[in-house]
Amino acid sequence: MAGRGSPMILSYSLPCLLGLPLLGVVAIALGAPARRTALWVSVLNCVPAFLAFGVVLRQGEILFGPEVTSIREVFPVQFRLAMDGLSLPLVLLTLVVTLSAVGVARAEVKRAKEYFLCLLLIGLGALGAFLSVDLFYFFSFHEVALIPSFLLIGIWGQGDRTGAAWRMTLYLMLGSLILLLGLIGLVWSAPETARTLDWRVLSETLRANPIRAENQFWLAGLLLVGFGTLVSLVPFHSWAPGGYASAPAPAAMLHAGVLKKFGLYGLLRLALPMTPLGWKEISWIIGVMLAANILYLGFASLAQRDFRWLLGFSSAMHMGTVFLGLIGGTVLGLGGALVLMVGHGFSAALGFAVAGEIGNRTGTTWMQDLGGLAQRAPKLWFYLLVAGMASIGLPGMANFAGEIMIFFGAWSAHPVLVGIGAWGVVLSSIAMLRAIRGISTGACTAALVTHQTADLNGVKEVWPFALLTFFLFAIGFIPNLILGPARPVLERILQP
Amino acid sequence: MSGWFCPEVLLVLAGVALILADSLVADGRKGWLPKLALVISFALLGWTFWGAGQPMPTSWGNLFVTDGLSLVFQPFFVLCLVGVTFMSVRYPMGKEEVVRAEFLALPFFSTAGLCLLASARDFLAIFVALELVAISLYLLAAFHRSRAASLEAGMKLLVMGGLSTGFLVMGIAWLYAATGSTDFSKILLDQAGRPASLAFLLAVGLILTGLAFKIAAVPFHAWAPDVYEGAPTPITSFLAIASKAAGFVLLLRVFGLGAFALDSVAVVFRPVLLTLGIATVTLGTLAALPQRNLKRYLAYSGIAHAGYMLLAFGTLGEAGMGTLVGYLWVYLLSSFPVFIFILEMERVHGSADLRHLDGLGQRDPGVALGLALCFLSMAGLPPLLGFSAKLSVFTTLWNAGEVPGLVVGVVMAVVGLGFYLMPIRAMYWEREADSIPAQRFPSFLVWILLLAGFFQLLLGLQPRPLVRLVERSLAPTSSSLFPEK
Amino acid sequence: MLAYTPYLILLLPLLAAVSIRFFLHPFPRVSVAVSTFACLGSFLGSLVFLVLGSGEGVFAVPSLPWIEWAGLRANFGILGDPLARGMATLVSGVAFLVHLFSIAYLEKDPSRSRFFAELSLFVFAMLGIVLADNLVSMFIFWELVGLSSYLLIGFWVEKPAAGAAANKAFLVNRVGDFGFILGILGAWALLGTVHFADFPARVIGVVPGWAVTAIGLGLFCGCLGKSAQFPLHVWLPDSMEGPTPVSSLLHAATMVVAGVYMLIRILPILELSQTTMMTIAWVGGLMTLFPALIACQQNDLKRILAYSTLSEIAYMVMAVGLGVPGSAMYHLTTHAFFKCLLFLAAGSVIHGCHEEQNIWKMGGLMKRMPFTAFVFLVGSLALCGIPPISGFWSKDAIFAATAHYPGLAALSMVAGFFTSFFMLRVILVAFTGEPKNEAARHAHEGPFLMIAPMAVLALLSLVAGLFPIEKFLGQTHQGGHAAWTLWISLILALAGFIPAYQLYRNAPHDPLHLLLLQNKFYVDEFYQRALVRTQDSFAKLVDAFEGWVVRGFLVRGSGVVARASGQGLRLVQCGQVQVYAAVFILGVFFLIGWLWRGGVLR
Amino acid sequence: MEAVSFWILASGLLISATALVAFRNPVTNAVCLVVALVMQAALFITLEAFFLAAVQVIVYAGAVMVLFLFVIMLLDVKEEARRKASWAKVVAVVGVGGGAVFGATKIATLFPFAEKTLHWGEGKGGGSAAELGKLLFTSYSPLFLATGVLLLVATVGVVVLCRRDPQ
Amino acid sequence: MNFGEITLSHYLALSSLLFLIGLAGVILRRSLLIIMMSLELLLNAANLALVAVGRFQGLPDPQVAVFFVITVAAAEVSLGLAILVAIFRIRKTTAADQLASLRF
Repeated sequence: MAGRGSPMILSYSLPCLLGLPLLGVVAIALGAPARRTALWVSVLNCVPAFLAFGVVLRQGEILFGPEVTSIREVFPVQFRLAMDGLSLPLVLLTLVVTLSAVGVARAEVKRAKEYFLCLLLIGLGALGAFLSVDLFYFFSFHEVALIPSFLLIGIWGQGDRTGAAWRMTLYLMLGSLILLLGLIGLVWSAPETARTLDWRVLSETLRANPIRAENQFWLAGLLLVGFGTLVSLVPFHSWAPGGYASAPAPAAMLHAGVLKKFGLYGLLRLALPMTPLGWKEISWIIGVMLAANILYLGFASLAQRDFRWLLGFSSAMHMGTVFLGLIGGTVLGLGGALVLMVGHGFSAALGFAVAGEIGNRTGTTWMQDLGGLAQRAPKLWFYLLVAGMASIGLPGMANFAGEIMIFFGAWSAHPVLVGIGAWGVVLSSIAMLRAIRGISTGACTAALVTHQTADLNGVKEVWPFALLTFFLFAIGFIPNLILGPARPVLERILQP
Repeated sequence: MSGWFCPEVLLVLAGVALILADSLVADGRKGWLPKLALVISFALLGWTFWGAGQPMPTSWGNLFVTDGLSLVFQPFFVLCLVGVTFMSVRYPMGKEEVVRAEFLALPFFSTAGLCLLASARDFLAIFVALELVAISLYLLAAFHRSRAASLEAGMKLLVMGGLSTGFLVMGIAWLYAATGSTDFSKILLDQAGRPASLAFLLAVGLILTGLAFKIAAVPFHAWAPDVYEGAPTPITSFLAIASKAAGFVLLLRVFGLGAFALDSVAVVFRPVLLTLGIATVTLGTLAALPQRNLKRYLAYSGIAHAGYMLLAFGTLGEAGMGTLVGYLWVYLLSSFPVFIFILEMERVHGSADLRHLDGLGQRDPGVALGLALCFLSMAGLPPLLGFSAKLSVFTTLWNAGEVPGLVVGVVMAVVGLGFYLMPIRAMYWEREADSIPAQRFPSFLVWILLLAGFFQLLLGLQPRPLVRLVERSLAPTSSSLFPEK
Repeated sequence: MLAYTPYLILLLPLLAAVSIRFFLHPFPRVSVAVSTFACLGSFLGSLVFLVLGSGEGVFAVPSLPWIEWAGLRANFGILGDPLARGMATLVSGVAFLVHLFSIAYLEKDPSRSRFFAELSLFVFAMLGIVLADNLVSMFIFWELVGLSSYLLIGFWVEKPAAGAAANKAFLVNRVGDFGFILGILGAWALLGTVHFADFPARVIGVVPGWAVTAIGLGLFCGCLGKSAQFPLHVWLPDSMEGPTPVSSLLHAATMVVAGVYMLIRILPILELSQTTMMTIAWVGGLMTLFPALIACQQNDLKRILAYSTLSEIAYMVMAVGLGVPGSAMYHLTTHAFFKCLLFLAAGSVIHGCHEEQNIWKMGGLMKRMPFTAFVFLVGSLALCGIPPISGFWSKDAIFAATAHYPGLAALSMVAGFFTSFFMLRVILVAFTGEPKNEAARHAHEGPFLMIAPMAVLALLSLVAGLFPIEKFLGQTHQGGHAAWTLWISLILALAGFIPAYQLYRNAPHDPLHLLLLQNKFYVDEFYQRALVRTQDSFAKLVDAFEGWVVRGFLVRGSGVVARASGQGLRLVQCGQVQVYAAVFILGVFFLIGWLWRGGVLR
Repeated sequence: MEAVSFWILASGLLISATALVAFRNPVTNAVCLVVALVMQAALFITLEAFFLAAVQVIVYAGAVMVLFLFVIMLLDVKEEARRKASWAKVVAVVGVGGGAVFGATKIATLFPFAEKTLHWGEGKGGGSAAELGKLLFTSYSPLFLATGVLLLVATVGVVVLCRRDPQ
Repeated sequence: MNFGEITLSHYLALSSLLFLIGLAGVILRRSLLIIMMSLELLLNAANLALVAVGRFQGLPDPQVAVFFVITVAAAEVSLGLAILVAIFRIRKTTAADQLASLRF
């Protein structure tokens, strides 16, 4: 049951991780005070999390669930959970972002019950997806987050919320179904005797007897399109910017910060180790796509006039750099991709949180209506700076560590793409600096004056931002926090 | 199943008993009749589930067989019967405060026919049983005679049904001509190994149309939406689930296990079935998008589901059959609660218009939640039950290498999510409905729907029970179909 | 204990910055004190480091781990060679003086604790560049320096121009760093290391080729950005929007010369390719003259000094290009003193004239601010390279190196001519003659805290030349003295005074009117038109494509198609039972036809 | 002999059936149907299915037709208004119909076994009531019972649908 | 086709033609009465085929089938007519194309 030698009892921390949010959902549904419950659940969830982290740091991984059975059992689904060095940072990301998302959410929002319920559900889905070992649950948990985000955007969104919600939901559904086909293909291309839904076993099996090359090509393609849609890889991106722009801030934080990473996580988990040849074969296609991500979306973000849209585009754009790390073919690149995933998670969440606050406090996020924030709300301005600087890869924050590692890792394989990536940094700095200047400098505009815009008020409003900022810096200064545990996993991925 | 205590006989007896009781009891105190019917139906359910006998190669002179399939689907049909009886009790028919005994009794006869279908192994038996089902359904559809819509539904059903019966009989005739028998095993022995003659193929084709009518596969579907909309809601559910399932069981029996389980047939009919499936999925999904009446909407969704089942079954393999059986159960579990809700909605709002759902999320959270779960399950969203069904459909198609079916299936699943989200959107997005109805939903509805939703989740996460059913239904077939061997 | 002095030097300012930002900012006086003492601390520390550092092994400090796996060793280490130690001392010293000056300069500013936090951040980052022992960590501090420059230029958030200038500075630097990072990657791929200490050993046996040249030029791009050399020089003049102490510390004395420092660090790589060296040299040479010309027609005191800074840095770059880093460092040091001095003096002038920066609105300050005028004069003479003041010696060293490159020699010496011209112009216009407005008439000296730093710097500028700084920096003076360069340059420098005196003595307004120079050779306009506008219009194009084609046509279009087809299929359902029957029968016919084919074909 | 009778009866059957579809007076239609049914009964006799012939005449020509006529009289159904048949419709009908007729005959003649002929009295019988009854009540008895239920359903249905509500 | 010798195919052709006529009636006629008569024709055609096949194959079973078909047909007709009467009571018509309230 439990991971090698770790005490049995600790292995139950994994189901606890999922159980607590579930409890919270039920409690809220039964009428518990929404925000406080959600907050408490998210805080308490750190306890099992830290227990599990402890085990992972000590012995590399922690397992929960029954033994693996082969697929000859007609419905071989098993509830197995595991956490290793690769899923640890993502779980951490999920917990922190969920906590701060609940933190920035206002208690007095309309229909608070459903609101916080949906937030918790999204967090739960992400956690489950990162923890599940069984492909069935791996896929299902991600889908769990689909409908809550549909509701969040549709009910509490702004702008073209209807269109955005439909587009996002259906688009993601299409992506997930294509992904599903890929998963089916993976499972059924394993030899009859060793067929299983457990990706840990499956990847070893497929290492032992690899899939035929041309099948690998198609499977890798399916996985790429499927996961790529979830990661908003051009040309499957068009749901992302609008969706984030019209989502309420906490939903955008969770989606851009956490859920998006599921696609990359999946690629790291499944596509690279299970279809290595296919991955190499399509890596030039990915190269083209990620170049498009960086340049096309980068330029598109230059033209945005609404800060939320700008954030949406730039957060979709940075995924290109992560893909660069994934096709770099070196452990360094993969490590960079991981660090950048996490860093981008925090920075995007922070960005959307700040945007949400700005929206709350000035009634608009249109940059030409904003200005002088630095005088009215220096704290908010500071966090705006942090988010902006993080997303343009300023040293000291996690994103930079990730980017630089990716550049070093991919340099030998794709120098041109690295050049494009470096230029992408310039592009995003142009966009982001313009935005920061437009929002914060100059004289106070009518929007701020009429709303009597006030600064973040005391600890009880600042802490979500501070939390995200802390992790940005912590990982930026000590990337080994993430890289240390993840290293063996990443190295295993590239081993034939 | 042991002689005279088989469900068919008991069902018929129960029906007769109900009618007699109705005629014997004075008009004043008929209140207990519905309860009696409900009790009987529950008892029968228990009997078919646990009391059912062992598989027997043949029963009643080679016309019928008791095998896994029939043993799995008799409970299915009786479950439908329970549901229908339950709904009929609450179905408001004109000024009569107590529902008429015939309305309660006829489903029993119809169910008897269905159970016969489930175990028939001779086309003559199939014909008679089918007609028994069909005729009682014509009547039930038209039963609410004070409503023109109900009569119209009955008439349409009758005309189209008669048409399909004609084709079916013609098919049987040509089957005689081609093989000289209507007995499955005889046909198999006669046709095994040699190329199918044109006459034989024609016979198969004509019989197929008869079945395709039952399952409302495009282009034999046109009756379904109108009839579903017009018929009394309990009957709609019966048509949508039980009689559709009967069609599929026959399909399974005939093409999967019985008479036509031949390579010579499969070569020709596999593409036919898959094409039917593709057409059905596409039309069902797309045409459902603009629907505003919940019953019509479910009719089209049923068509779409039939399409998926056809796609899976069309591969004519073991996996396809298993998928079909499982999918039928999933379809039953996910759509029956919705029909129950529709009935209550008609009681409260007087119509099944989609706009009555507006703001249900706040008015009646429990109902809304259960309903949403059922709809999402139909949409095939994990981890709900429907996902397992869709998953096995896709897996089957993938392993059969049916790319077009796969592509259409996936695309239409996405569009399908679009239209299953419409009621959810109405329940949660839209503002509070302008007219708050006077009466509220009865409390038991909340529990039924929550229970149903919970089942979607539970079985979705662990569909072992269904898997067992599937295994049981397909296990002993081949032995039971060849008594001579 | 002593071994950790370098980290003390490095981290004190960081601590100051963090503590001020997060805890002390409500108490300006405390913040100011903390920041200043932190700077003083790191100055003393670096003095210790400077003096004791020569003893081997004293500072064998372990490096802090950052990223260290898979062939990349990028940690925070300390490189304790004389160059670093001297530079650290210089930086922290000048920084400390500027701190003192700023205390007085900004005493009325409400948000001065933020200013000092940012200043401390800058000191931290700059010392980081100086002490870094590998390219990656240098790049990190490089970026941080850029950040602090961005913050300090934009310190007056309510001034729109400040924000614009800050953005410009940051972005231009980013463009430079684009090349820099690629250069770093290339160097890593070429040599397998990013550590300066390993370069001399690793470059042996590397065959020069286009790749090597490209790497060198890429790294040079970083210098172009940070040290504001052509074509990335446009941000420096605008950066004068920031507070004057900032201009004097960042944009004159220390930060902008980081590029030169970096070039000296990577000299082994640069020297692999003669092309690279020559490119650097010529860029420097041209850049000596180009801004000097522009400066002749500027009217903003600080901008004039900024252009002179450009030209002075260009001397150092040229020196590096000519392979005489020692001279470059020599000039860097002296320039740090006298340019910082000049800016502080300008600051006190501006402070005295109530934020007036236009020299044509000053005048006659000689009488009202005699001390400022005096130190300004000292600084100017140093700048013009008039013996025996420090500037002369360091410039002379550089001129000597140009002996074999007449083109470069000509360029740099003519630049010297114009330098003398515009410096005298400033002095005549701003300090002599009649005060040209009220502010100038009531100008006054600043408080002691402004005077003292200027005094110290003036002293240093006077005497710095007499110390053989190059020797101390461990770099020896290549290329022997060629007397002619000394004389010609000196003559030209002196000659520069004559026309200026003729033209600007008691001139009420500028007799010259050279549009080309006033508009800085239209470089900014060119960038605005050619780059920014094209880029923005292209961005708009892309956005329109995204909005209309991708989101609108493809995505929404597919939805519309689905709905429309749904409507169409719906209309088939006309309610006529006979139509249904017809459909049914046609279906059967179709099926039979199919079967017939199937049956017959087999 | 059989040939002659077949051709006569067949043509009569087809003609009366066509008339049934063609004429618009319901009574005429009913009469046409009767004729057609009787013709078919006669054909049954030529096929040595005597019992069925009798059933055909009694059940169909007797009971069912009476039912039809009753309803016609009850509702006094008027002569059906003629549809305005556009040329396109006519062409379509004729085309489809012609194709169908051709196809039907073609299919019917395509059968490999269909060429053997059988003369009067050569059939293996099975037409008599006795043989039919034996089959019905032995091997097909369950279906016989099922048809009983079916008729019960029909009766209930007629009663339920056509009863007058007690006012 | 041989006119002298009557073969099974003659009968099958006849029944198929009868069937087609029935189909034509179902599609073309407006009165539900006639439509139901046409349905009867369909079943009769099937019966004819069955009897013919039975005779030429020498099987008794098809005649049993015919027996059942006749029964079913009778039941169907009676039910159909009952519905028709009920409809007529409400709608005062027996025309099929009047019966299109449920659509789209």
